[in-house]
Amino acid sequence: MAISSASKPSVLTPKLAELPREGKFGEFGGQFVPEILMPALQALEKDYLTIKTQARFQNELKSLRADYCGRPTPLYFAKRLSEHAEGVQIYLKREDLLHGGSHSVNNALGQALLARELQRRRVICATGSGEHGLSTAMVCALLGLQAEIYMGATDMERQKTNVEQMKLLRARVHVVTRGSQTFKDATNEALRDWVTHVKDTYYLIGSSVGPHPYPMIVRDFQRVIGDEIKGQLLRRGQRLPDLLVAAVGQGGSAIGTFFPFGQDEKVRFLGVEAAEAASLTQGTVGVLHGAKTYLLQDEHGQLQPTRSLAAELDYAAVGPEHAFYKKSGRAEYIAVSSDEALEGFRLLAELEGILPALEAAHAIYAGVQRAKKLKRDQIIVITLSGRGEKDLKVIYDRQQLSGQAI
Amino acid sequence: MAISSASKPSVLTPKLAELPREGKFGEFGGQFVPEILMPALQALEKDYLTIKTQARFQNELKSLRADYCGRPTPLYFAKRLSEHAEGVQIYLKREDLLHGGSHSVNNALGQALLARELQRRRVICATGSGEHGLSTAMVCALLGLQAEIYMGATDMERQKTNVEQMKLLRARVHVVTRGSQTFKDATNEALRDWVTHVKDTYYLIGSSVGPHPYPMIVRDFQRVIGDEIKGQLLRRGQRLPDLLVAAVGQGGSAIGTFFPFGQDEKVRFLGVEAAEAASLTQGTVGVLHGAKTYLLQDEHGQLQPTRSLAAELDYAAVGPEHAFYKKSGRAEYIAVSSDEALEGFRLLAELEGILPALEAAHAIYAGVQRAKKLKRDQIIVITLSGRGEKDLKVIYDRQQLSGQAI
Amino acid sequence: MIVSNYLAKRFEELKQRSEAALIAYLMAGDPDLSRTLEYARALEAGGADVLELGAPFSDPIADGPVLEEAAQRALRQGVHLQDVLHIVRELRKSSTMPIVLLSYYNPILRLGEESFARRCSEANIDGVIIPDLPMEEAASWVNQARKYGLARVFYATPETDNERVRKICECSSGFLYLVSRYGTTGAREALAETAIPLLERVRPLLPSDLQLAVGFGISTRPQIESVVRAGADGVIVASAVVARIAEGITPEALSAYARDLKEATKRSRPNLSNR
Amino acid sequence: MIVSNYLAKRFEELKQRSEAALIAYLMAGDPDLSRTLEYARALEAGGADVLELGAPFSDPIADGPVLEEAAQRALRQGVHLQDVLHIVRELRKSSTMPIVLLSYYNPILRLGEESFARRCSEANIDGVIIPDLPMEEAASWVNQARKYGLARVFYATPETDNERVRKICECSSGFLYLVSRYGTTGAREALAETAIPLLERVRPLLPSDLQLAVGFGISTRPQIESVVRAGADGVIVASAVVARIAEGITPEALSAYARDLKEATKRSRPNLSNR
Ligand SMILES: Cc1ncc(COP(=O)(O)O)c(C=O)c1O
Ligand SMILES: Cc1ncc(COP(=O)(O)O)c(C=O)c1O
Repeated sequence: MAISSASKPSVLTPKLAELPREGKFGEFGGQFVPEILMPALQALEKDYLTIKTQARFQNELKSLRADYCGRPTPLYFAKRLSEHAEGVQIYLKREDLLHGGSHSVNNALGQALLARELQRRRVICATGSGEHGLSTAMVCALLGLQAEIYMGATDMERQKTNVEQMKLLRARVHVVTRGSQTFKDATNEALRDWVTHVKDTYYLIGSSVGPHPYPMIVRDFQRVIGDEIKGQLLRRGQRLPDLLVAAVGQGGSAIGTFFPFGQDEKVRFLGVEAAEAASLTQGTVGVLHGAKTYLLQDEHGQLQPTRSLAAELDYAAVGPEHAFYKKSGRAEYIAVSSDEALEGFRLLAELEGILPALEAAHAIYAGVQRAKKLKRDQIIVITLSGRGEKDLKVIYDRQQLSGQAI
Repeated sequence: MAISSASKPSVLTPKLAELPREGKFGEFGGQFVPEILMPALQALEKDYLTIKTQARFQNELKSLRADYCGRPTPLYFAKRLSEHAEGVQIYLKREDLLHGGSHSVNNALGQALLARELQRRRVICATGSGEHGLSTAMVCALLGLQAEIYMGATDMERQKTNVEQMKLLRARVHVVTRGSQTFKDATNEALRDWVTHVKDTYYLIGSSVGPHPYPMIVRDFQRVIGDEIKGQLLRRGQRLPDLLVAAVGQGGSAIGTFFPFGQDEKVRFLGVEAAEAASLTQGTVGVLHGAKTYLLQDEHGQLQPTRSLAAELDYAAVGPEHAFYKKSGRAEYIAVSSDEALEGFRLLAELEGILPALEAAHAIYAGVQRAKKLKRDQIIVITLSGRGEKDLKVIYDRQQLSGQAI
Repeated sequence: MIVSNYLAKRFEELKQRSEAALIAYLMAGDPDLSRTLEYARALEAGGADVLELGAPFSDPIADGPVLEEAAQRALRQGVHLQDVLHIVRELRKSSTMPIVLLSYYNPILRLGEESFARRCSEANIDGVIIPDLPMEEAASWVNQARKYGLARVFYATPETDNERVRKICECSSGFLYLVSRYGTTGAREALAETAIPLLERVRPLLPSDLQLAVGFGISTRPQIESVVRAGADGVIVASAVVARIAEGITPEALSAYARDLKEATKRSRPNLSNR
Repeated sequence: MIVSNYLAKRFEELKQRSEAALIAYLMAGDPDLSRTLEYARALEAGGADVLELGAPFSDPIADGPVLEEAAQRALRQGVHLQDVLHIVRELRKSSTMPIVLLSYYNPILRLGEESFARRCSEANIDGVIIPDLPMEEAASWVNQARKYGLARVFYATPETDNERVRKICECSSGFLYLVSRYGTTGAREALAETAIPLLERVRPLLPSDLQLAVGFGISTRPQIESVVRAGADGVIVASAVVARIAEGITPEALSAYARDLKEATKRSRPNLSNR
């Protein structure tokens, strides 16, 4: 058939489906969960696909995105950073200016509206740096829902102010003292809560991970990042970017950045992991928290500890759609160390007066390095997924440790 | 003459001049500074009035406002807060979403651009909560200027994270251990620095205070708040608001909110001071830091200590244009205590999922109280001048002190 | 279709005796491999009918604290899937007690479904339970399990509607694991309210060659009596056993505990031989 | 126009003797009122020609640490503008030394310009210096000062261009206070580079009835000699005196210090009588 041969996917453009087939992106994704959750997941998929098309839902989402969250976020041409990177044009997508301080609210808002439509007044989530917990607490307050937030004791220690804020927003914060006491364990606990309260509780997953339909839902709510980038460049009379760069922890902000450019073959994608938690660049295929994806695991299939400075990147798995992008070659993934990320942080602070989240600092560092290899007129967009205030303590402690300014 | 009689000012609309006559708003304002600064102030007035009209300057300002700072900020209809306030329509002007977390960057950016035009690479400022210092450090990094920031030791203690951020932005932070070690003393020190380096230093005043032309310059850079509110309401098909509410410390955000509505007689203005530092509601006329205005002073003309929880409101004087608004009756000013402000904070956190700066929490509290006295269809706009992250420590300590959640 | 031998036989025998099966759980390697062996023999001696042997996994999302901590103790011993198979081979030297292995999916996937199935079969394991592998994801596993004669134990829960139960039964063999409650594993005082209605709803949907075992939160004789009376072919006791081991129970005492529970499986069995 | 008496006479006498005026500063009430009186008498005994008496203010933006701390000590004593006038009245009982009062503007405004001027005049004060009142803001003050016969001392600085110096001179009487440097008050080792060129630039612009006194950072004989040689009619020594008082200097020793400085005002005076 002529049409199908014309749309024959090249290596660079595998079929990126809006709706994953059988809950899968290629071989990745799926629904590897206890039986008790299956009916809930199936209902969620069905309800979401219906609600998503409702004008009332979309209008409310649109209006709160604009007036509550602060969308569209600017696409900022970083002049001094570009000069530093020898003339490539670097744009920053300013998700750091959103309510709550990161892209995380895009997703939390969308799902909280969904929870309200589904008449679940109890919302649970797991959080790493507390960013997703904070966003969840905010939108739950906004919509009059009760938020219950699971957070590892280790993460709580390093991200105290986020915890204080959640409490001021009247969320209930549960300390997780099991396992490595970080995000992975908080997720285990949230899943256990969900298993127990699946009838009346909405599980608000913070990124494009977990069992289907979550990766799809989160990506749908985060794709506003890439959609805006496209519109903003074109409205400026620019062409499409040559390269999109985004940090990948679980991968929500990155998939939101990349996805809308999936069919634009000339736009390359660079996902940046923390070297200390590099599931895509150093991991192997496995199943965790409901999805088949790349994991940091040992030869026996046990998950391995991660230790990135950036709490949100400190996770042994990654969203399944990225696993698919990697395997198909659509995106390239590289790893950047915590020290390199601090160098990215320093660059952005000193050249642009912007303090990025440590997560985003990984992308800044990688973007600048890559920029140096590109031709002068090329366009790079880096997703500045969050602001750095939450990381001050971590950075400060690190400075003390190394006895020097970063 | 027909024209002049037609524009005869009523009590409610005294002549609000763009350019104060002889540096004065009515009897207030002026240039009460050491002789050594007079030529600099006169040159600044002249240069500013020229540069202000230059398209290149305005374009750069406009573009950085949009892409760097995140303007326009949303005008958010606070549904649950409105319901709580018995049906009056409350809108929040979301200056808390700006780069740096408050309206302060509007002014810092404008003046830093001005400093660059004037070829001053050394920029000094005084800061209270550190908010203005942070904004100054940010825009100086952006424009490649050297920032030197004076901050009282007491304020440094209560606003540590702002100090850390300024340092990461490579600003030099000078601890002020003289006097009461708060903002007033930091201003004294900044003035002393200026007196010493007036030839090559730009003094970047943080609010609509100080000698002419500063109150005018700051107001010009802050009026974008009110200009946007007007445009946003009208674009929504709304009429002009019945009441504008803004916190008044030195008065920059409030004057920026009110000024564009100066000639709209039906729009009332409510300025909200901290009861612990209420220069307009409890002060008397005097001269401090270069301007004639209302001061908290004793019978001998000595300045009195203030002690608001909100560092940026904790100042014994106020911008001269507010003094004029007060005396002419154009605006009403009331005082709200720290405890009441904490109640405002709680309301906004729990009903809207927004943590306001303590300064802004004063305005929230006052706005909600006032709303309860208004008719259901009235429109109130409250300027949410900043976000609350900077205040977490203060709130936390207060909770500990009172042994209860706020 | 090959059926696992010991398991089907044991259920058949029990049915003859009008007893339900006592299925007792051990975490392999908790507190260490040799003691797991001792405890397994003790359970058998006490009258447990089936051993459910858990393979430790770092992130056991369906488990409560007792089983999670047991898994961590085992992992600290360096115990992994192959060690679990080793235990089974050791046990098999002296025992024909049916053994079902419980493992989360990732360690299985890491080894490869086929090679895992082959090794299970070689070790004379009767069946496999994979708590995070619902039937939708289990197509290839079901094939491997069929090929290697392993019982395919799936779950049904209070959330599983009748149509779904029927479909699950189609992929299952050995027994259906009925999750009696909302929540994770862990002993509870009382039977969940959901347990009996669920049992009564699911019972009629089962094909005759599939047994029905009830688990999650069961630890006492009255609980066992209730579910057996309501028609369960087996009861699964996991956290209650593991908690006793964590407290350092002696093998003898564990035997006694099993004996006590086993009694409860005998008393209340309705006559279902005409089923 | 009324001219303040003692001040003009003193400058006239000094000119006859080819000396410049030594203008010494005290912060009223530092460390307390009675000691300020003692120190004032000691300065007079040591040969100081004019007393510049500071009224403490909480926010003295033109002053360096020495004077600011002195002001704070005085404020802690509860000393205010009226106490300063009280000191003057006490001094006047035994002295005809010219006295100029220095106060920031706010305490004056608080009292009211007119009532302040009247009280100064009643206390036989010769002139007033207001460091934060430039000529543009001084119109009404100049009227009051004229009315009550107080010298109106304004500043000129390295930043003040010739045209502005001329205008300032028009509102001034008594003397013009030449700020020799960029910066706040406070003793320095060396004379600022700006001092002599400034003096030489301003000198020719002065009307003949206005004296020229140089201040800011002056504390040593060589400094005084330089500025007097370059044409100053007076030198102002403030922080150097106040710093000594802060260290607890005795009145006698302060007298000796004044005597030493006074010497320097005599030696190097060029003949300016033909001015
Ligand atoms: C501020 C911030 N938070 C969180 C994350 C990680 O979340 P995700 O990988 O899901 O986007 C990132 C990654 O870019 C980030 O920059
Ligand atoms: C966050 C914040 N910072 C600072 C201030 C005080 O500054 P200003 O009174 O100059 O607007 C306010 C007052 O509204 C404020 O809300």
